[in-house]
Amino acid sequence: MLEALLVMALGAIVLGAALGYAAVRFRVEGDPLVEKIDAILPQTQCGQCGFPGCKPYAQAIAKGEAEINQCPPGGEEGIHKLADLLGREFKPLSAEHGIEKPKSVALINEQTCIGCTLCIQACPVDAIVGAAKQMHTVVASQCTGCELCLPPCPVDCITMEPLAESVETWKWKYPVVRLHPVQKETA
Amino acid sequence: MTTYLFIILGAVLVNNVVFVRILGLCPFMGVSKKLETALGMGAATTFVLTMACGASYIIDRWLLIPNQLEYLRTLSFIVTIAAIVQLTELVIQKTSPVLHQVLGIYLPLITTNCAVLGIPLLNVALRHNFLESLLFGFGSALGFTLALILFAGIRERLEAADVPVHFRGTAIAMITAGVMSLAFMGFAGLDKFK
Amino acid sequence: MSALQRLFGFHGGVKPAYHKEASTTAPIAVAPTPTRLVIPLHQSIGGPPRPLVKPGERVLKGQRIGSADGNVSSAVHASTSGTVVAVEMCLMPHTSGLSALCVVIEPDGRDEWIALQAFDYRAATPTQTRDYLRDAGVVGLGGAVFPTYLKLNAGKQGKLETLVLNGAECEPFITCDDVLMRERADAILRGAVIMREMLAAGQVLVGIEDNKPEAVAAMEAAARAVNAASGDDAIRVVAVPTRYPAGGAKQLIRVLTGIEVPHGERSTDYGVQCFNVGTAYAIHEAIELGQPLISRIVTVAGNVGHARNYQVLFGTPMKDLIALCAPLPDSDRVIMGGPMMGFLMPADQVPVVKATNCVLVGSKKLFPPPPPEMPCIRCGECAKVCPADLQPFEMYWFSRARIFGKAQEYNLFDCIECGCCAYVCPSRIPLVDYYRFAKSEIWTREVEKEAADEARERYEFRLLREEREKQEKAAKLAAKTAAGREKAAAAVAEAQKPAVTPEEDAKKALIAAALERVKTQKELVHPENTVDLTPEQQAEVAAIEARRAEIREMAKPHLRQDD
Amino acid sequence: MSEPEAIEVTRRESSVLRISMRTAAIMLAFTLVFTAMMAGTYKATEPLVAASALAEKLRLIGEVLPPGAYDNDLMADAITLAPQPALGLDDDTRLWRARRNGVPVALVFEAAARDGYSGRIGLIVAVGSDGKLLAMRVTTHKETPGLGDYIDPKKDRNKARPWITQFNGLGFAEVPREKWRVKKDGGRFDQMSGATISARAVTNAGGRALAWAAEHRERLFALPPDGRFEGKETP
Amino acid sequence: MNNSPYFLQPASVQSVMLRVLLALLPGIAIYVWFFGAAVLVQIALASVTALAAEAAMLKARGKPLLMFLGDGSALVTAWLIALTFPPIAPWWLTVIGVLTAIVIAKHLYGGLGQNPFNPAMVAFALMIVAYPSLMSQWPAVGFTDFLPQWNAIFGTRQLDAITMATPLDALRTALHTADARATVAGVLGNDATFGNIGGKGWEWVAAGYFLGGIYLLQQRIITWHMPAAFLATLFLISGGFALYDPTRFVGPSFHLFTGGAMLGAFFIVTDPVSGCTTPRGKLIFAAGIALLTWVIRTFGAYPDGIAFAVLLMNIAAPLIDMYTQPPVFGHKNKRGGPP
Amino acid sequence: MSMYKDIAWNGLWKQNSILAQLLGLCPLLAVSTNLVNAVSLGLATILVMMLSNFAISALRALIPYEIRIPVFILIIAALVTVVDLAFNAFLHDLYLVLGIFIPLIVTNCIVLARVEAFAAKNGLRASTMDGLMMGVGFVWVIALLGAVREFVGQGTLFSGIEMIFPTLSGIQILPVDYPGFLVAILPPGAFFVLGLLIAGRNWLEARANRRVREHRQHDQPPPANSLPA
Ligand SMILES: Cc1cc2nc3c(=O)[nH]c(=O)nc-3n(C[C@H](O)[C@H](O)[C@H](O)COP(=O)(O)O)c2cc1C
Ligand SMILES: Cc1cc2nc3c(=O)[nH]c(=O)nc-3n(C[C@H](O)[C@H](O)[C@H](O)COP(=O)(O)O)c2cc1C
Ligand SMILES: Cc1cc2nc3c(=O)[nH]c(=O)nc-3n(C[C@H](O)[C@H](O)[C@H](O)COP(=O)(O)O)c2cc1C
Ligand SMILES: Cc1cc2nc3c(=O)[nH]c(=O)nc-3n(C[C@H](O)[C@H](O)[C@H](O)CO)c2cc1C
Ligand code: SF4
Ligand code: SF4
Ligand code: SF4
Ligand code: SF4
Ligand code: FES
Repeated sequence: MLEALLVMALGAIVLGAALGYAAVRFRVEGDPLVEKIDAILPQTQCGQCGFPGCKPYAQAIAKGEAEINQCPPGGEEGIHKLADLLGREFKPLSAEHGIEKPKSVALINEQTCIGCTLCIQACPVDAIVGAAKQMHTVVASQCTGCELCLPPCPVDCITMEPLAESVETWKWKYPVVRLHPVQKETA
Repeated sequence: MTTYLFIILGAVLVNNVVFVRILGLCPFMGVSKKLETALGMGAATTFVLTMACGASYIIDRWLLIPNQLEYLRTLSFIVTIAAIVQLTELVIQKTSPVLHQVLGIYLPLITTNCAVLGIPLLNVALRHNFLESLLFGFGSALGFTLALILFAGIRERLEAADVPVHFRGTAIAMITAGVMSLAFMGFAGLDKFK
Repeated sequence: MSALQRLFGFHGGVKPAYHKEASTTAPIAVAPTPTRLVIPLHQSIGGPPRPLVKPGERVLKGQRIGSADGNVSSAVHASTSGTVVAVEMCLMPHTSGLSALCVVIEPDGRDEWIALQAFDYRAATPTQTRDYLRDAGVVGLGGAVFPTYLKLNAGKQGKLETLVLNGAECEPFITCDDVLMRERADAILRGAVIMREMLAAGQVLVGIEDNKPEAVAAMEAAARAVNAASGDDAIRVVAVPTRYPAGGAKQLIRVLTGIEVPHGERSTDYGVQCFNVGTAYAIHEAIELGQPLISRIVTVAGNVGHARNYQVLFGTPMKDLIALCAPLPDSDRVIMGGPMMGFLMPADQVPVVKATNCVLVGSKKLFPPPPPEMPCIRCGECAKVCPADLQPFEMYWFSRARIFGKAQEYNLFDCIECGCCAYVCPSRIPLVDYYRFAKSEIWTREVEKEAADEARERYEFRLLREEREKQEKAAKLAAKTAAGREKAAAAVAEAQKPAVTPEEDAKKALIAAALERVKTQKELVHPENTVDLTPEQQAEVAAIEARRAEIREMAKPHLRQDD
Repeated sequence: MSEPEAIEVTRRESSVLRISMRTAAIMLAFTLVFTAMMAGTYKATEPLVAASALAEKLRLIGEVLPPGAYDNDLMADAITLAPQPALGLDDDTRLWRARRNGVPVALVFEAAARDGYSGRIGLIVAVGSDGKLLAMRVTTHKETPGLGDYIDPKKDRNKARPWITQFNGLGFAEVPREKWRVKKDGGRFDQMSGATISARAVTNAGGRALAWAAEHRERLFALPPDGRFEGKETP
Repeated sequence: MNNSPYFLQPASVQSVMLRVLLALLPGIAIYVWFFGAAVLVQIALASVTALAAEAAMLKARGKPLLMFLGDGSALVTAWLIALTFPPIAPWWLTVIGVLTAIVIAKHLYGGLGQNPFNPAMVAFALMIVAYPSLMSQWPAVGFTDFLPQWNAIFGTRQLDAITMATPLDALRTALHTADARATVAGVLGNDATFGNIGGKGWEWVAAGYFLGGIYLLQQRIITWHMPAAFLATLFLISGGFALYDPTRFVGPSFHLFTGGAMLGAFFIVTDPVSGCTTPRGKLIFAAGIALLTWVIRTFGAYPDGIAFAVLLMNIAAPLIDMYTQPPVFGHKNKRGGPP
Repeated sequence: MSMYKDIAWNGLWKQNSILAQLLGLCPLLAVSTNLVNAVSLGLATILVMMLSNFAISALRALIPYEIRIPVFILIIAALVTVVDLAFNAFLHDLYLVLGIFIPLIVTNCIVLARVEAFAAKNGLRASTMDGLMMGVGFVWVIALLGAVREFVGQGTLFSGIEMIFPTLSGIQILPVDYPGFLVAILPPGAFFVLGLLIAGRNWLEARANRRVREHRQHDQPPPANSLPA
């Protein structure tokens, strides 16, 4: 009994001291993982994931408090990347957080806009310009398509327009679905 | 000399920790999705396991046996291992945060990697001396690492295979592990020539 | 001349049936000017040119109608004289079937040139010459339509060992370079001499596949003449073994010089540069005759009664061209380029552009639809024939599963899309389609990533701004009450790091708060988020402001009521 | 190094020491409590555990020698065997001597066959004082599961009459030494077709054990308890 | 409509697989000659089972039935199973083997082209582990009576009379388990089992497979790398050890002409799907199989190591492939210049 | 109350240590060669999990973060040793059956994982409940695995039960001349059967998900069972 206590006590003192020392000496600051996760998120800042922006969601994932399948704008692609980064299993997009939509931008109907500035306050990326009581306009190249400006508008003058494809942005389709629209001469 | 070689070869191939001794499966399944992380985990485990074998030999030989405290073996071994793991974790956390994050929950779980406790206990059972203990630990860890990276190689390719939906992920990984262990059964009988 | 050249091989390659005889029996003919020319503004790699003409304007043949925009871009010219009837979106000769901005010209039949003037490149600086070529719209006619002026830059050493003229023409059916070399060898070499001088190249090697003996003979004769004139033996014509894709720039350079130019690096840094013979001819025309690039030789072949090469004005509908060659009734598609690398056209009325070396008419009989795709059995045939030494099945394996990172690890971007792998695959997998798909996905992703990064910055800036405003408001509020003085000091001290003595601090805080009050009021009127915009965005904003002013005028009565 | 920085560092140094001490103390406390708990349990269960271990050993012996067959304290009446090559043993082992009313009844000892299909087969054997093999059991083996493992009665499909029981009660009187082989080798004993090697190994080992016991029986019974038998001393 | 290239070389998976089956025929003919028509029964049994299993799996996975059933890959797997299993194995052994090969080793991984392990060898390994005795019961050479063989396959009786250990099995058993006095020469002298090279009849069957292999090489279905590396390595290692101690190690002619060596060299090691694909990878892969085969044959518990060796190298194949990529165009000698 | 329901649901299915988290695989695969072994070890594991979750939840305020792992391990190992000794002394027959597998519980990943993830953050009752439910989740999987392997491998069930209850005996389910399928009892069989079990779970999950989605479409609230892991 006594030997047992002595032997274990000896070990405990040595290990405890070493660990305590190491814990202080090798403490790390900051969390590089959050940055890595945030870099994957689409930065739409739409809040559909249930967090007030992409960064908070990234922090929640890093802490293990959120699933990786809650960001609809990031889509399956984003979930795959997160799963890869974190070594977790892929999961399909969680239905309760929304569905993946084609990328769109907001368009303000300048005829109806009353210049209330409510949309300006709502836009997380400052993509709307205009002043009080003046018509407002979305800078399309900066709009992330988060739709946050839609609800506050009192006259419902904002609509989401899917981005049109051009020869420059056209993508080769996945080979299984081969689509070659043969257009009849229009003129 | 050849006995030492046989100890290592036997531990790596014939009695592979994962496929034959069925130890260390949780990290084997969990950290084998990518080759890089598998290598990292393998390296970490090799380090910890070799250290653990050395330390546990010393403890057993000079503390437990002289005092007839064999019943403290499990406890003292596992606590020592935990401490070694914790130290390793802190060092990795400081030196390579990314590796640390990727190994995630598995680094502290090296402690509960059965292999890390099982191999020192086997050392005692097989009455290995200090050098043999170290080599056995090292060889087993090599076997673990080998299994891990081979598995990771296959899984990286499997990722793109047209596996039936319900088998995607861990289910097919299990089956793959089964075939791998079947293949390792081919080494059966080689150890009787030690 | 050609005898002593040591040749190197390249890995892989295939030998498909060539089908070239049909279109080489007759000499080059000039295709008639159509009733309507549709000239796309974007005909080369790089940024789309800016339109210079408006509907209704009269243009002359060779008049610039689109000017180069940005670092990589090339001008576009009117192919004949006539009236601009529209500048509008028209169907492009592009697989997507999408439209882009085109200048539509109704020819007046007079075919009236602008004033032609040769360019004295010897008197000009290299930069001037390059600018001239850019404005003359000269781009690579070998298929890649990369602006030629960018390639006429001797790179790090300031000189080149070898200038390679690519007359290999390895694709089946296509013979435009072949006939060009037979008929206009002198002019090609005159262009080559200009390029050689600009690049300070030691030798010029003309690589021609050995299945074109007439072209080799014609070029050799011309080369003898040029060499005799210059007194050195710089230009040599080399017959290279016939094997697709011997005409790929990298493969030809390798065959002729043994040099391998890795993907993503400039061949000039390795002492070589490669041009298509048609490009050389275009340079000759541009510099010595002063004619910008407005036409090219186009092979019309495939499912037609008599295949032939035509000199075609850009903007000519392919339909008109095909009609000249008696298309067979079972024709069902038009392909731009050859059967190995060509692109399916969305319709036959799309115009001929600078990239159109061949208009290939297809039918089910000629190009039967491939049997259904089977899974890859990793037989390795594709790797055997890949001229880029890639492992096509690995790239396919990961592209198919959309694991693009791994596909890139297997050097997806080294693939030149030659199609050899798909040609031999026993599982009849459209491998190249998978690579094209993967590549465009990866590119899109990069663009999206940039957009995301920008959005993050803007978002963080906004958070910062909001935070600042909140603090300012707090400070203001605190300053209002006399009792809140200390508090204000604390708040401001929090906000501004360098600590100061409390009294000073409180005073400063008061002043700051007062200042901020003014500023916030201003901001309330005009939220300040228009700073840090790029010129384009500012232009966009300005345009919007202008429109807004208009609307405001119209809307005035209604707004008043609300007030 | 500027003044505040230096202060900062010393402060950190001292806190390292403090934290180390603190963690050591906590570790110590936990260790003491839980070791005490274990040690307590150990002490409390020690006699029970020892009794169980004894029972286990007797159970193994009981497999080959029923407890009713002797009345002495087997554990006390045991000697140590030095390595016996004839039994295939490389280490010291124990040999127990069963007596009834002081009269020798049987010897119980370990033996091994080293030519099993997958190496060593460990056996425990009881040989009667009349030279008959009372019973034999396999204690350890690595034979192919489902093929060679029928030598262990627990794995034998024939539960009514396991293969290994066919040796019970046979001595050289019943089966001559040269017939103490498997049938395939021209002997008396059955083997399982397809796994002769395992059977051959066990049968031969049984024969060797019987011969060894016959040769040394007198001396083995005669040695004092806790004595040591070298084997080579007697010619 | 498809994209470029618009015309393709005439080649198909089906024709590849059919030619592999064709190449197996000479070996099969000699096999039947020496061991009886039971071989054909096994082949038929395996083929029917394989096609049925393939069809069921394709249907379950919603894949086009005709296209895949017709590709012939299931038949290759089935034939190889039939040729590696004992000809008188009970019918259910063959059926279970084929089922595991097609269902588990092939279709759970996504079917044709996606399986990381050689399906036929998975079946063999699984079955020899599960039923070691049944899997090592071979008919005696020359015992070609059909009826007893038929009974052995479909009846329940075990026919000891007509079975005999294969040369590999007999040699290994004699050398390593019976008694220390056995020598190679002593065992090989027993000419009930052994001919001069690899046992009576076996060498001729091997020669038949060799012939088929040459045909595959000529048809460019397989490249020289794998068979050459496999046979050369097996030759060198067995030759080396036989020189070192001829009483304990048997020589190359025996190793090359017994068991599955020749079948393996041309038909099993060369499975394109589960093997290595780079030229250097192929050499390493096949040499690895030869080495492991020799080790398992010589020291291991199982009679023929090829199945295990193939599976073991299958495991390593992705890594070998990854690290033996031939240099990509232009990346050979960094910083260019004529080579 | 619903919290306990969630804990139970997590342990039994949603966060099931084996099927969902893939922890504790070694004893699972090594000991599931037959049903009796599997269940016996499972019961011992439940005991250890409950005790350790209880102990650590009770002591969690005293444990500094830096040395939490060694302390957890210390506590678990001590508890396991105590259980081991107690079994040895009082349930000797059971002890003989389980043999070395009891000490092996120390290294069963789920014990530490649950302690770290749950007990260190939650109250006594919840923690004990969590230990119990996680343990039950482990038991049913290992029992199923053991039963399948024993049945396929030998054609029996409950063989070896007489070592625990001497009056009972195993059941021969398949005919006695069933040749057995040895691989099922060997390591490869363990992997295969577990792979099939996981695939089965995936199938059930997928079906449940489909149901939820259909519910959604009909604008009905889905069955609520959501506690973050
Ligand atoms: C911004 C930019 C500048 C380039 N400048 C040069 C150059 O100076 N010289 C050159 O040979 N190629 C230059 N390239 C062209 C690339 O190397 C191009 O891929 C290649 O020349 C065309 O390939 P091809 O010869 O196969 O058509 C440039 C490309 C870009 C995007
Ligand atoms: C597979 C392949 C085949 C090619 N074949 C030819 C060819 O036969 N003739 C040719 O001039 N260019 C060919 N090219 C284009 C050349 O790579 C290269 O772009 C061109 O020679 C550069 O000259 P340019 O800039 O004057 O067009 C081919 C390209 C590829 C990828
Ligand atoms: C994988 C494998 C495992 C075997 N295991 C054993 C075994 O454990 N015991 C045994 O006696 N024979 C075993 N054998 C069989 C021997 O190789 C040999 O064929 C047999 O013992 C000869 O006996 P027989 O004459 O009764 O056929 C095994 C065979 C194989 C292929
Ligand atoms: C040369 C060649 C060898 C083959 N060898 C095997 C083999 O050893 N085992 C097998 O199951 N299938 C073999 N196959 C058939 C086919 O590749 C196999 O069924 C695939 O592994 C199924 O995906 C072979 C096919 C070819 C062309
Ligand atoms: S749902 Fe995605 S894009 Fe939207 S805020 Fe959350 S992480 Fe960002
Ligand atoms: S404009 Fe509207 S949709 Fe676009 S980013 Fe701003 S808030 Fe989102
Ligand atoms: S040729 Fe086709 S089947 Fe063969 S490896 Fe390449 S992609 Fe696969
Ligand atoms: S298309 Fe790409 S991968 Fe295929 S052969 Fe050509 S270069 Fe190689
Ligand atoms: S590693 Fe988790 S139980 Fe063994």
